[in-house]
Amino acid sequence: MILHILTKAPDSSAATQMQQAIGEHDTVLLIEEAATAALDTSWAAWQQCQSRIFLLSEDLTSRGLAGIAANNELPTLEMQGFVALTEQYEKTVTWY
Amino acid sequence: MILHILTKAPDSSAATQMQQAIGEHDTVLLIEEAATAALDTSWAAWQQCQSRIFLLSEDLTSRGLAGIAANNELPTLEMQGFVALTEQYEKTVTWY
Amino acid sequence: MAPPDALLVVIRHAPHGSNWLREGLDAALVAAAFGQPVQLLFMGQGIMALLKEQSSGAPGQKATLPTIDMLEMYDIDKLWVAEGGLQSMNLSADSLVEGATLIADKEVPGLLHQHTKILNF
Amino acid sequence: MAPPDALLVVIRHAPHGSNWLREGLDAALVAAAFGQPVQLLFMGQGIMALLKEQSSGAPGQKATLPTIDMLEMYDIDKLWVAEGGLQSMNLSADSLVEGATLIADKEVPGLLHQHTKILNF
Amino acid sequence: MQYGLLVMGAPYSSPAPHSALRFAHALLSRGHQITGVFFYHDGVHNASSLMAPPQDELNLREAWAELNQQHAVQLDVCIAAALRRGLMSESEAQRHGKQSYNVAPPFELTGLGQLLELQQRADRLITFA
Amino acid sequence: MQYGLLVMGAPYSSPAPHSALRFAHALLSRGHQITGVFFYHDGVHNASSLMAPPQDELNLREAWAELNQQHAVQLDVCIAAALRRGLMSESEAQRHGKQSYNVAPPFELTGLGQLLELQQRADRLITFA
Repeated sequence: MILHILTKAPDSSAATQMQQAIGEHDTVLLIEEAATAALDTSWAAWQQCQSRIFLLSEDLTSRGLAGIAANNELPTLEMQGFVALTEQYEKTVTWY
Repeated sequence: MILHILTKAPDSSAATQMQQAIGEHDTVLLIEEAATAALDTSWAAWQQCQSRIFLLSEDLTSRGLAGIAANNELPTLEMQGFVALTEQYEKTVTWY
Repeated sequence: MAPPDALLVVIRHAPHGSNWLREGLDAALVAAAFGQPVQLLFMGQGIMALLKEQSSGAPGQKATLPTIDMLEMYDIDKLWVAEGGLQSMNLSADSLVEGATLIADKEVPGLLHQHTKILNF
Repeated sequence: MAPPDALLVVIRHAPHGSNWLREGLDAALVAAAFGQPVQLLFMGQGIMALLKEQSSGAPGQKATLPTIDMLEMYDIDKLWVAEGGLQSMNLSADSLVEGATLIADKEVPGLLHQHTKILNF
Repeated sequence: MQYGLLVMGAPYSSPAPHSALRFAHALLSRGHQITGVFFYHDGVHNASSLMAPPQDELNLREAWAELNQQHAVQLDVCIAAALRRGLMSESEAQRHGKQSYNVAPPFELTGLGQLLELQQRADRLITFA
Repeated sequence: MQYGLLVMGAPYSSPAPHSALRFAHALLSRGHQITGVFFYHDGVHNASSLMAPPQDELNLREAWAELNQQHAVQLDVCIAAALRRGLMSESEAQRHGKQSYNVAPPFELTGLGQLLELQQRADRLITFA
């Protein structure tokens, strides 16, 4: 099982490549520019990963997207939760 | 009239933004990563700009795309032709 | 219409992702300080520079809003936002700071043509 | 199947655009020199690293092909290419160097899971 | 657990080093150890001792050096990536006939092998890029 | 015609400086003048005198310096972008209490105003980024 970290927007080629690489039991964390995924609830990865995809809170807040993520009822994690995910997953791949 | 220079791939946000900004009599030059447009004859900008869009030869050659551009009958320019375009167009905007 | 010799600074990059936004705004402020008429056009992710709710980022990453607020002091009062970009990001106009003016996508080429000088960030 | 403790180096950037490709290949070569089993996966624009017809770029930009040719000498003989990426770039398999092996898109997650270590460039 | 961090973005141009630093502090606060940080690609710029950001911005080099001082975290910089981008230590400067240098301890120039060793030794390797 | 060039990519990380240099030589061969080159954003790394690429790669700094020597092209580097990224001249190094420096003539640190003046003075401003 792999933890995928995406740092680029959902319409980037990094995102497309990640989506190809996500396995059935993998988890996804959206950080930095990937926080803009909060704006797009129709993004395929939301469906593809269901309960195994999260936005990093601090990157939402700094970009003014925290309210939108909450309105869209999207799952978020604090930095401590990010660390907890890396504890669970032996392998981590960052897509940038 | 403006000369638009694109340095990123046709599926990049830079390309999308450029396509929004192209005026009726503007010209487009595709350099660096934009040389990959040679692979995609269905890219909308080829239609949008018709006879006013060019690939930079040296960037095709270095990427191994010169043969493909020729097979696809796409218009190319040498570096001297790039300079000539900037002579004709008072304004140049680079999209990256 | 833009005044003669006006500079259009195009902003396409979001806060915190890189230094493009900050360095683009710096160019706009310096041009205005030199007495040049300046307008701004926000496209794509650049529109996020105008989101009301932004704050500073990870430690040491400065917030952008104070710089946006400063624009008016430098007589930069035209902050154009490409409407299609706003829509494709699912953002509403009222999530943006005051002073942002929507422009239809088809008016974007005209805006570029009106300006004698353009810098694209 | 990948051998135990194998490293998968994923290459996603094209020649000449940045140094990602070169520095990714360097990592693969060094790992192999250290005796680690290494496989490569080419995705998206990274597939262009395998185009037969490439040459050196603007003055001082080194060609990538000599490095690709070197991989075999370091016993890196698995060069996987994601099939969908190839198709979406309208490239045919015979435009690639010898030694590239197509892999169906749906096999990509499995390839990642087989490898103990992954580096993504 | 033992963590290794791979940082491949330059300060101010990429958010990667900021994220990495914040992640590093969160790691430590959860009781983990950091085996080492490896700077590669544009990440080598984190080591520049000539970095002089405005006073209201974080000096990333100093923030990394502090992490080294307080938690003995090893800071390795890929030498090939560094030299190409204008970063060199005093001894490299001598070798290249330069009067100046901009990489000093706690940052160490080292080969790529160090990255692979870090990946072997650490329980986790997390990339910021 | 008088041309100004704006370079915003770093050597080796971006193809922009390579393209700019090749364009500059094509300009000159067609009888144009280059009023100046302005280095901004990551382009400031072009000025680094500590750059030491492998011998079979072009040293971009030297290539720009040669353009200055042979054609008197002014090479201006944005000082704010430079300091943040670890590039400083001897006098800036003194001001910041540093022993080393990595920007030297023909490269000059200057304000952003110089870019706007270049845009005003030149017939054309071409951006490489």
